[in-house]
Amino acid sequence: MPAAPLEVVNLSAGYGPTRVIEGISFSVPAGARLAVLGRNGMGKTSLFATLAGQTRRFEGEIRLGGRDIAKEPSATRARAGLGYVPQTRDVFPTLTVEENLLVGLKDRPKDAIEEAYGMFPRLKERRRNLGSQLSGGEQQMLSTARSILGKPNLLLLDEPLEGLAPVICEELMAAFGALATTGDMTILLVEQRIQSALDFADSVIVLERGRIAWQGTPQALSGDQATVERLLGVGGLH
Amino acid sequence: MQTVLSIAVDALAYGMVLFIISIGLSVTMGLMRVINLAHGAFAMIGGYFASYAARDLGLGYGVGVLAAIVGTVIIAIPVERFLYRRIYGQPELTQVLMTIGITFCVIGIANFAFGPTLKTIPLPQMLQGSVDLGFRTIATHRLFSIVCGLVVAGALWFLIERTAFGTRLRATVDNAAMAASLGVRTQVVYAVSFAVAIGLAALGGVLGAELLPVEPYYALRYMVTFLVVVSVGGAGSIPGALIACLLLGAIDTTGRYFAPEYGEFFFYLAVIVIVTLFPRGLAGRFR
Amino acid sequence: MALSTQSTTGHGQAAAPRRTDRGVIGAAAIVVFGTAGYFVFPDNLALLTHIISTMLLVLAIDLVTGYCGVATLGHAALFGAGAYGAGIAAAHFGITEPLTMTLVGVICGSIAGLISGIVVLRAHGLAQLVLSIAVIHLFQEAANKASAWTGGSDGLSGIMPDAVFGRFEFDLFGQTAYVYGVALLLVTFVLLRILVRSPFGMLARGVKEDPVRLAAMGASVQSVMIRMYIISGAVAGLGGALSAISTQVVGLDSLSFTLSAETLVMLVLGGTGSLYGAMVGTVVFMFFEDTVSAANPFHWLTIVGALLIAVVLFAPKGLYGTAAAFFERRSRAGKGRDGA
Amino acid sequence: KVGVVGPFSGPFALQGKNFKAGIDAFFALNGKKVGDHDIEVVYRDVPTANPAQSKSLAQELIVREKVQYLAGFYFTPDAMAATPLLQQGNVPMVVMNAATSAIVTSSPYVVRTSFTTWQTASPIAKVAKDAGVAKAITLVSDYGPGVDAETAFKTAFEKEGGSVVESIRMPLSTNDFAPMMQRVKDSGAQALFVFLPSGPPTLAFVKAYNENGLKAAGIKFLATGDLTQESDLPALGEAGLGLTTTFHYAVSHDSPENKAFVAAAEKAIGNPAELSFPAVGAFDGMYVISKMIEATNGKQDAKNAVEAVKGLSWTSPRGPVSIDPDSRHITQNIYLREVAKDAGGKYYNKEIQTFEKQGDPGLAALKK
Amino acid sequence: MNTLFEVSNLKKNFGALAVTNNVSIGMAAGDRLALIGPNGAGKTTFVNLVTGHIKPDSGRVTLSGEDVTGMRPAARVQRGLIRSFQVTRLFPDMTPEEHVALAILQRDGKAGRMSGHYSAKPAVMKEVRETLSILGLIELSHLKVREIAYGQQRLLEIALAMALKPKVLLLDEPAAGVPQLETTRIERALDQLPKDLAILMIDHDMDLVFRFATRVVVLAAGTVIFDGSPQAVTKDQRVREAYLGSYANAGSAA
Ligand SMILES: Nc1ncnc2c1ncn2[C@@H]1O[C@H](COP(=O)(O)OP(=O)(O)OP(=O)(O)O)[C@@H](O)[C@H]1O
Ligand SMILES: Nc1ncnc2c1ncn2[C@@H]1O[C@H](COP(=O)(O)OP(=O)(O)OP(=O)(O)O)[C@@H](O)[C@H]1O
Ligand SMILES: [Mg+2]
Ligand SMILES: [Mg+2]
Repeated sequence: MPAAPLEVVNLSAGYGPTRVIEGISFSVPAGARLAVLGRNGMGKTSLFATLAGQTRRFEGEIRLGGRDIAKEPSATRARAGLGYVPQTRDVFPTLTVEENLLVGLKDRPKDAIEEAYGMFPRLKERRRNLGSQLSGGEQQMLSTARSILGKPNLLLLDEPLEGLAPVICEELMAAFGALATTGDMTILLVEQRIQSALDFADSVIVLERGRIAWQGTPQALSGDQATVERLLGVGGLH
Repeated sequence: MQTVLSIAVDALAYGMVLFIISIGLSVTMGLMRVINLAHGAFAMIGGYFASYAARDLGLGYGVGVLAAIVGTVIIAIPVERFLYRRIYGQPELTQVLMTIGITFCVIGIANFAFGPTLKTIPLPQMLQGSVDLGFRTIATHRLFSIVCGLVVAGALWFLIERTAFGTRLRATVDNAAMAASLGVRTQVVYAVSFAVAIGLAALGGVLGAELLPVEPYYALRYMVTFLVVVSVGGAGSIPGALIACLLLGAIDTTGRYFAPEYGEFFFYLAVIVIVTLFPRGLAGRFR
Repeated sequence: MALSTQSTTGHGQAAAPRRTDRGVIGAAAIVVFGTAGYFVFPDNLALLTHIISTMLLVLAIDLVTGYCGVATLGHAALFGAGAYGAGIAAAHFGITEPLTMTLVGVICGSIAGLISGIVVLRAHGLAQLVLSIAVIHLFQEAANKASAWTGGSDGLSGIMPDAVFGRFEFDLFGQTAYVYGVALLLVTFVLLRILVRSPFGMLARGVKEDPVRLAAMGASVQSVMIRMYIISGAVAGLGGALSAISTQVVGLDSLSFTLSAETLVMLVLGGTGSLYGAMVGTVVFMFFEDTVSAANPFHWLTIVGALLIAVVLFAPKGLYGTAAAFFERRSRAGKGRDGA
Repeated sequence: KVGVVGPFSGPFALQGKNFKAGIDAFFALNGKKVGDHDIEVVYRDVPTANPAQSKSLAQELIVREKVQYLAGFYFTPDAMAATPLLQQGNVPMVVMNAATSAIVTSSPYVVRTSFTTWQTASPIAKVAKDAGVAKAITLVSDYGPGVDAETAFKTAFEKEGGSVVESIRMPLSTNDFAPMMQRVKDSGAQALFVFLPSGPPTLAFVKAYNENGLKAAGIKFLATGDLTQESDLPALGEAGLGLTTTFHYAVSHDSPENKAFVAAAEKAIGNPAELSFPAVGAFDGMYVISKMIEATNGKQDAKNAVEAVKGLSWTSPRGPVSIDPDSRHITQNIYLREVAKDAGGKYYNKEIQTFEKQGDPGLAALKK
Repeated sequence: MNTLFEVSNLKKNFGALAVTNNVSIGMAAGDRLALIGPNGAGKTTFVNLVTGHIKPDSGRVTLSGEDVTGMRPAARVQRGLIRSFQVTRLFPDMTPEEHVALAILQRDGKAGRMSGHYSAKPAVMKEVRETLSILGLIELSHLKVREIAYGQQRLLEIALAMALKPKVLLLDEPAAGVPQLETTRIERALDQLPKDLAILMIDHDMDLVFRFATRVVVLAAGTVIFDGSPQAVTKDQRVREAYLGSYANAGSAA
């Protein structure tokens, strides 16, 4: 599947009666790379979960490749090409590494699996391990590999670098970059390693209490020390 | 020696009957993570169907078995759609409440519709009578249950461990939201598994009816036995359930032979010992 | 009916002082409904006393299930131990003073609690449930076998408690038994209320929510659970003793799986993890059962089944739990967006 | 006004249904009126043996419903639990089933119109002896009535000169009897005496008896009628044919009284196949109560009511019966029956021998 | 050097996999040690072995000279060996305030009391508030943990460790999921702890590691491949290849 454009219009969502996403609108063209930043608890995860259909949506539209998927269940969205790597990784604990990779696939393409192992050799070594017996970083790799295998046209990555060794981070970011540049995927990324995120993205939005508080290019954000401090925390960029 | 052999035969026969009735429960409890106390109720419904088809309509045993499985699954579809779907992933105690409620209703309705008397399922000529093993005789239908049990165990193991459907089912149970996000239609997966489990319940109800006759209270009477067998084996594990049934069958049978008045004691003491040694069920060792 | 009106006072988020108020309100409610029961159903006191003794058992289950997260289908063992303890004391040892009998019941219940705690806590989850089932069957088998002491399946009769304080006879109309029961319930409620709010109560909730985290805080999970089992045994034993004193017979059913399961259902019906839930569940279930089975003794099981299903569908946290959550949400929605 | 306590739901609901059928049959045949008093019946449900519940329901019946008679009681502990209330409540109790000898001793206001396990189990010992059995084995469920049956049979059989080689007590929850059958074989007994509560296990037991080759080996099957109660016979089918039991009542009993009773009771119960022995206990219970009402002219007077029926004798559907003045228990004929198939393919208990005017040997044993 | 905490020859195999292969590490009071290494190197397993959550195949763990190898986790905690979890382990239905209060009461041996409520104890409440405000959680103190964002739960993990007043503190990726710019909160919190306490921190955020550590241990495939100063580690060829990558060049400048 070629990359698909994403358009979000006036999206609100939340848990029970509480709203944590309020009237968010943005659009990204096919093959774009968007970084979503914000401090803890600002609604980044909730935004992604809403796009993936795991959090209750109150109102708004989500158009993937022109089709409104806002009312579809998660499975349909996934089949329409939406891939989601959740922050909590959500590896299936009682399945082996290999079975974890197979869940989303219709048949059992050996080469696709090999490709994933090529990306993360560590996973190949541990292919018979149960999900619950993986180290934190291995779980992170598995979760990412599992989503990429399905060849989505839109990939949501919620803190994919958390817990990964610096070498692997570099390799992974390079791989994501390659996926986007070949036009295979549109990528949305939440990341706490802000520098990595800015290096990767071609546009940025910053969330504050469930709303978009800033929007622009990575360069503009890097240059705007005041905004960075206000929205992303003290300390500033190194 | 004869005694030992004799006990072994009895234990095997009893264990396999237990297995064939409880294996469906192992699927719901272990794989779907639903404490389905209404399992016996579905087995009983199967029994009623078979009894009606084979005895009252005189259609024969084979048709009876088929009618039981198909009929029970058809009844189970709306029950799954409107009741079970609400309790997947809920806390265990909520599931207990719901499934006990269902059991009560089924008992009440069965009592009303069929009356409180025992219902039998006439065996075909082939399965009647006994086979002489040389040192003793054994009922033919028990041999039949042993064979059926082994076939079911094999087929089920293959379905769960070796097919894509099995992988999806286990993934869905581990984390339904994430499975859905990978494109798995979780509701379909659940519905199909439930149908399989219920079909097995019905089959077990029919095959086991010679030992556990069908009557309205069937649904509650054997609930504890099923529950114990499944958990001792390790819910969701086919080999585990098989071993548990054979082991508990052996303990029970031996206890009954040598000290029937303390039969219960032996059985439950054994359960305590096994569970303490294998808190995750016997299959904890094998998986 | 009855105590369910309590739910209007909310749950959870309230600040500490309000919680104390709720305890007082709860105690007051017991007094009010206790008195009301006496005057509104003067002919039904036997049933009401039966409800109170069952309620004590349900509270006991709540302590381990609702607060510690131990799934049990064998708690009647503790109740039965209390009942047989009090009964045997009276029938075989001539201890017929009701307060002493009650005390014997409480002690026997605690001991049974200790024993079943030691067994049941060897496993988790489903395996634990099965251990509890094994325990109750062993207790029942033992009582059946010791028929010289327990009367076996014929039941233990010949329990003739003295008058309370030498003045109030246990008579046909069951007034004394009822008042005695309400008093015991009140005392128990107040003590348990203090217990569940105490640091120990927090430890117990910790056990339920994440035992590994609790151990990483330096608390011994096993010891918390065993202590809770003993306390639970005391409460259940109290219920058993009350039952033995008021009905003057003890049957094997008081040690049965059926009673264990039924009381667990009552607890879940009311809502786990709250003393009110336990009490509401018992009252609703038993009144419902009594009314429906008197109205139609032949088909009441169907109706009770339908009730249970309806509760799961429309009040998934139990009657009290759902009502409490509803009011909490309403009061919170008023306050607007939380957190961040 | 009569309060009836019995199992109207749960695993024993069938027996409760029979209580009601017996009572309704009584009304159908004799009307609801005694003199100018209407009999009103209030039912209360105790699904399984539960003395505490039984007691509080009995209390409720007396205090709230103001019943003048308590009746029913399928299980012994339930009856025992309620007896302490009788004196204080000034209410007689008519036991329509519970079969432990001791109940009548627990209160002078108890009258029983059913049977005792001793009463039905003793005669079969003689049957066994007459059939030339010298060594027998007993298998009983491990609970009160089972133990009663075991001692009753043993006492009677040994008195006849036979010997019981082994006595096996089985847990109530047993559903696979194959191992016991093996033991019976190994014991070398010529006959087995069995007592089980009526219900599913009886079916499994009889099947095990046939399938494990005991029938073929010629080991005689002896039991009380609980094992071949009419409502279980269709389920037993062929397997049941030829089983011999002793009991106080068979639905097939040939007498005009019984024909009338069965017709009325079958109508009351709906499905004729469900009719079984508790109905006759209830029927005669109502007869006794009607006599009590007559004697006290509808006033609540337990002492005189009970006095009035002591020594009462009448012809019940089961045959001639009387109330023993000392024990207040029913004296009746016990029949030896064999399961047979009638012309219509229906299974029934065929009476083949009568032991007349049997009292309750259990009470005598109790006094010793 | 007076060793406060000593691990010697620790070994653990999962099947054929040697996750911890003869690891020995000693720490003195005041040590600030970073344990780094590739994913799956066995760092978390090491912590689990030390705290007793997993039983080692062989080896010894001593704390202040006392052998604690065979003790239950809770007993080690009572002796001051405290850890945080890589994947948060909290009580979902309790509030942050209750978490910290419970930790304090437990530390003081008062958690077994069967009466009274922590909010009635001013000393406890004061400490609770202080701890929560250091980590910026004070506004959330009455929310249930299940309702707060994951990053905030991570901070609460650290609050708990602090409240237990450790002698030896083992932090498993405390900064994972916390925005890079907010890790300062964690550092400030650690600064508040007594200086004579030994801290071992696992993290993949090299900026944090180098700001924090006075000593670095590198674990790879269950074996210690480096033990030395932060300056030296960036120069070690094996560590650079196996773990640091290009960070070694950029990082040392930071
Ligand atoms: N299950 C839930 N129930 C109620 N509120 C929730 C729930 N999950 C999150 N929230 C609230 O929603 C808000 C946004 O949370 P979210 O997890 O989306 O933040 P985030 O930006 O991803 O934070 P982080 O960087 O910590 O991952 C927070 O205030 C949180 O308290
Ligand atoms: N119970 C287990 N059974 C089998 N293998 C296991 C088990 N637990 C952990 N492992 C394996 O042991 C290795 C070490 O795991 P550990 O969690 O200690 O790594 P780590 O160094 O903490 O990695 P990370 O930085 O990714 O968190 C991993 O490869 C993991 O797959
Ligand atoms: Mg997030
Ligand atoms: Mg780790």
